[in-house]
Amino acid sequence: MPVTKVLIANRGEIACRVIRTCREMGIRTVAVYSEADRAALHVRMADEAYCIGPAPARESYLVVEKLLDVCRRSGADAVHPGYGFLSENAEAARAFEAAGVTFIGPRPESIVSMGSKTAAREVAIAAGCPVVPGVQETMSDEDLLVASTKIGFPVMLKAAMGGGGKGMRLVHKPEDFASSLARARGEALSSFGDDSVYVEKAIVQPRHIEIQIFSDAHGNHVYLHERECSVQRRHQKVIEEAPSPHVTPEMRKAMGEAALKVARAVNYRGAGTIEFLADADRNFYFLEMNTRLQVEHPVTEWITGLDLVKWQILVARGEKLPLTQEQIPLHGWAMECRVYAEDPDKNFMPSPGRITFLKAPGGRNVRDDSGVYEGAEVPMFYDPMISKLSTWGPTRIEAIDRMRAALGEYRIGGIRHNIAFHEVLMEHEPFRKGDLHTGMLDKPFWKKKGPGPDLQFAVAAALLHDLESEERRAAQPAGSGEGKPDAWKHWGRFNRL
Amino acid sequence: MPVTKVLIANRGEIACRVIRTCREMGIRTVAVYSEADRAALHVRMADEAYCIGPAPARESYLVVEKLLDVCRRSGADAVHPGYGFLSENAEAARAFEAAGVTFIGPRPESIVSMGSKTAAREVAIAAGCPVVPGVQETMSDEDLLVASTKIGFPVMLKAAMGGGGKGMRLVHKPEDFASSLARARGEALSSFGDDSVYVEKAIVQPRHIEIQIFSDAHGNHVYLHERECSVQRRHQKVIEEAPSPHVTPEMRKAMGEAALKVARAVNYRGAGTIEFLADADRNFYFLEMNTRLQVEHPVTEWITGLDLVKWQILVARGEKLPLTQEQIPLHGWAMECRVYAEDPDKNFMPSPGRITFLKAPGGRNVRDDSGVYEGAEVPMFYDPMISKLSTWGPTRIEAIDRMRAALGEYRIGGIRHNIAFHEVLMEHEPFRKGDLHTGMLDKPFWKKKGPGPDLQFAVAAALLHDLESEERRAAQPAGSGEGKPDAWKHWGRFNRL
Amino acid sequence: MKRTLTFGKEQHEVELLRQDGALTLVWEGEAHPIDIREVEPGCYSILMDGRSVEVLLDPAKSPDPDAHAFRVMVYDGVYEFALADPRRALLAGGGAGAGAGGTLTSPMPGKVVKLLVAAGEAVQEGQTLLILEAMKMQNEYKSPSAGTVAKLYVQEGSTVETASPMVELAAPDAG
Amino acid sequence: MKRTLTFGKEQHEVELLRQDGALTLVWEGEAHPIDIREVEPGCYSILMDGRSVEVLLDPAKSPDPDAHAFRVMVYDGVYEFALADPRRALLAGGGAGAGAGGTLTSPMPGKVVKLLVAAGEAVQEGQTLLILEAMKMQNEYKSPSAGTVAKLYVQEGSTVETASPMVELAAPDAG
Repeated sequence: MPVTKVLIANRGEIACRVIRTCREMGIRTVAVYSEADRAALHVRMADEAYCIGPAPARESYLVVEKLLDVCRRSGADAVHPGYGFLSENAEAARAFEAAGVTFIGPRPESIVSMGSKTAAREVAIAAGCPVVPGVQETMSDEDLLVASTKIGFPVMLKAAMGGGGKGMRLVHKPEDFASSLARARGEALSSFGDDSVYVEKAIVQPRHIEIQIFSDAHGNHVYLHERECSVQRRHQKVIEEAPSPHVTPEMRKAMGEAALKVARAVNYRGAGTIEFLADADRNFYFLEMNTRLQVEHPVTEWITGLDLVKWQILVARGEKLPLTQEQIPLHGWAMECRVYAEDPDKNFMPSPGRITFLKAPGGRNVRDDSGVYEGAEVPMFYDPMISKLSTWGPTRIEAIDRMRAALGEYRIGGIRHNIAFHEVLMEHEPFRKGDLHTGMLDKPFWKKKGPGPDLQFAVAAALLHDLESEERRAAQPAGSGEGKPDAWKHWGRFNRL
Repeated sequence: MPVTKVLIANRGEIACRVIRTCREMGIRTVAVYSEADRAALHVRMADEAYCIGPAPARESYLVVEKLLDVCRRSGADAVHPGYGFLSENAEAARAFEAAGVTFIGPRPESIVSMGSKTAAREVAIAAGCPVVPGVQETMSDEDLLVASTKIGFPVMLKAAMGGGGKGMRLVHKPEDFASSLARARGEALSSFGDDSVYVEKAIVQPRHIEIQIFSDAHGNHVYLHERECSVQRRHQKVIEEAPSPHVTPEMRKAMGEAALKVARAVNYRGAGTIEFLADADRNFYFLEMNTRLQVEHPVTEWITGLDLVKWQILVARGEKLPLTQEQIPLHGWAMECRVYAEDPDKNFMPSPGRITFLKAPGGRNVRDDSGVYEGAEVPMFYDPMISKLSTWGPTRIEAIDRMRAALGEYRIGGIRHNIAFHEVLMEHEPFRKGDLHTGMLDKPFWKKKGPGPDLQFAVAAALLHDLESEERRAAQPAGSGEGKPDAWKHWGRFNRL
Repeated sequence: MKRTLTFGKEQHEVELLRQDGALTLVWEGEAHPIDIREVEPGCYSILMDGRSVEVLLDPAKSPDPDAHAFRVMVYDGVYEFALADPRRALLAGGGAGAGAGGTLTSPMPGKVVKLLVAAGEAVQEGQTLLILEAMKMQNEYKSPSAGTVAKLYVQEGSTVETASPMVELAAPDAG
Repeated sequence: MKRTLTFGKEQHEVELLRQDGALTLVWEGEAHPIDIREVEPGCYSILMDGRSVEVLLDPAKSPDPDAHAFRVMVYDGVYEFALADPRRALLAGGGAGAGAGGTLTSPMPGKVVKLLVAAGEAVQEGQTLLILEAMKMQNEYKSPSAGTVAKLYVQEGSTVETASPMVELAAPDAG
């Protein structure tokens, strides 16, 4: 299958990241954008760009027919779905293939097998991969409560079609069951268009460890080692690393081989991830398979030196995997912090708006995958992740210290964001020691207490700002410039955008 | 020797680069700045900053007494000299050590041995390292002409105290000798305060290949493989890579061992580079030794995974080298492009001024070591290098393609620069094939010929700019805003700086 | 230009003086010569007491109309504080601490998917008032204090912008 | 707003039309609908004929006072060109090509370390007129055409700014 011009059916940092690899490979790129995204970075970076409708994703990024139309108009012969949106939509994959457009992803049947968590679980069990105790099927509210009581609290409620923490709720006691279930169903419905929910045993202080796998169309399968993603807020990953401080070489091999059993069972093709929960005794349980590129793939790229998007394209072209299992490198350690437009002090509430100042860190072994720029608007319609900052070091502590320094250099103005939250994490003793579990952020220990040594400097700048505002007001004729808060005149250059 | 607070006796990108490693190691940093550099990036990044005098380097960055005074005031217990300035000044090194301040560099005696090229040549000969045929001593104009005639033209005139291509002239025929010598002496005097010049056989289409060495205070010496720096303009490196496409494993070992002979001969300590000229038959000749960190050290960091500034600090603390020769990694390929404020179409004439727009590339395996920021002034007093862009790939071509893509993303406004020049180089067939030699830029093949496919887009933006200027003029009351070219109102936000 | 700094529960008297082009920070009566350069818009390089600190200043919305609120990023994190004219602060009854009652505004643009209280209803501190959906997440919006719902500006399905009024609370004793 | 585009030795008639908020680029009489957004100051995202190109526009100094000179960065390199009002360009005798003669200005700030010609002297194209030192490099400054040195604005040791007049040349026939 030729891949000479790729339509990227996505937006934000992942669209930009795919464009970069295509550029390096001499492949032309086609961006699509909603009306809210005309000025988005992926549109600026692509070789071609087409508007596909209004801001809500279901009227633009999720409309397969519009994407097919852009393929026809642009002559794109392949589609990269990124993650989210249509990346795990078997119908979309079929529609592209039917139109003669290569879908850079797995076979539609593999997506279907793994699309429902309950079906995926069946596959894993049949393939001989360990799973978490629980009830496989979706049921009524009443039956779910009965099943939960039988499994024993705490239990975890999960959206059958879900992912990314949406539609997921931990329930500690029967009294909380009804309200948590309602919330989970509500999120499931609005996120995935299906409110089916199932229940599982909740593992105490579990670690989230996942295996990156890669398969070609010729039946070759390899694993690119593990990532640990235990640092989560509201069941969504915020910090990822590779390798995992919990994994021994034996455990890595066991997990990798268990993951490949699942890959073989669904005749997998392309990039995929098998997610596991692990307990303190290094038991691991199949959680789900993500049949797409993950947000956190850069940490795997750091430790292996490989380009996962390039591999996706090679596989889509029908080529064989470039390396065998024994040839997959593993050197050093990589960290990734997801930078979100959100307020960590207010339960990670999203904070859309205009980015009035932006300066990403530079220097050695620091990688910033950004989807925004200074002056860009973070729209309220999509995921609030604005960039992924990753670092590499020969050891875990060096990667952490480099991340801490890089976060210190990062400057984002105009919106609330979680840079300072990540800084606290990088200095948090349990994190530095590798004592991770998925509930480690349940208590908001990162909230700033007292004044630090830089408070006087911060206040001095604010005083100068006030002083100059007053001096300007005094110098101006009365009545001019009214109607705008003076603090914002400053960024007057954005008014014309 | 303790290294807990480091004064960085430098400016620009190298000062920023040293600060980054210190931050990661938990070492506090002290910046010094001339009056032209109050707002420079290294001042913004350091933990402390002190003004040390007027803009000309000889009244600020080169005044040892002022630096010692800042050590006393700040309590800095170590000095990192960067490259250039005092980095190869034995007197300065002695003065710091005498004041109880650790000089992060070699012993003063090693600097002296290698400071004069003629003396360095003697050392190399004595140590059994091959050298270029030529006359070792500095002489009068008349004797230099006699010697040149004896060696046979073409010959190379070189400043005895020189480096970085300054005071260096290739002379093809006797008629050009007098004027070239005068120019070489003039540059030598103004750059190094000494107009001594010597002469050597000029090697035809030579390649510049250098070995990075590292030594500790305990007599351990290793080489960190080679870099090729044959792409030079006006005898100054513009593109560097590691490893070299010309070097075989056998040649690498032979060059590395020859380099270590020189290092041992001068009881070397710290980071150093032995520069060689190589011919098409893979003969190599000692050129000089740089007793400091090189501009191009990032390509070595990419292929080894090591932090050379960290190693410098470990060695300065008296620690042993962390790795033995057999443990030094070599994986993949790295490229570095020096980004200069200069005009490649006008003989690389420097172009100081205000950077009105700046956007560095991001993404995987791209590293930007910058010394500037949007709004920064590139002063006329110092070297016009503003950043070093480096990339890594598993193969040389992948590193080149990544560099090409990263250069395409780079955007610098307000000054002339050499980004487009580098882009042409990355697409230049001889360069891509690895057919490099130090004269490859003698013909300006990179000058743009006809219109490319983006000309209409470029013109459209300019037309819109003109249209909006006119619309604004029409809307404004007569007489307002006069005295400034309208094109610059645009960047009015910089007027207040 | 004296200012009252409110940082968390702390308050300080602070002042920045400009004389002959030189700046001095007066912090609770103690004077520090200070060198401040706005190196990029909103971004300041500051030298004081031998230290160098770069700060990014972000004017924020303040709950107190007489105070200027700031969010400031430095290498070591983020500070949030407010500066007020001490005379006005005095007139207003002092401090920037949020009392019970008042109008609660939306923290971001979104859609009210669930409204859990009715006008006139008594609510407890921490009680969920409504659920707001934005950026594909459902967020519970809780009462900052005990009180009574005096007025509702939204209903289920309403879309709101940042800082739109949503619920007006009356303090319990005022209900 | 018709303009004469001068790019190297080429000239084109170009025009940008704004009608009802929509833009059209007219290139030698051929109309292209075009969508231009200034996404950052001086940086434009442009969609035309199905392509997307980002350009950074840098207004430059023009030798012709009636023309606007631009330096534009795109992914594929740098373009330099000038736009002039065709009526004025016509009056001025057409084109932006540099004729012989005129005042030669300094390309950058620096110091004249050597002056190699005297007033009244005849010079050849490519002859070195003076040596300028800046940023630690000595640069030869050569005559762009044959002619006669009509006037010298500098002497050895002079410091110059960007675009300071240095040497006035007269065309050979005018000498």
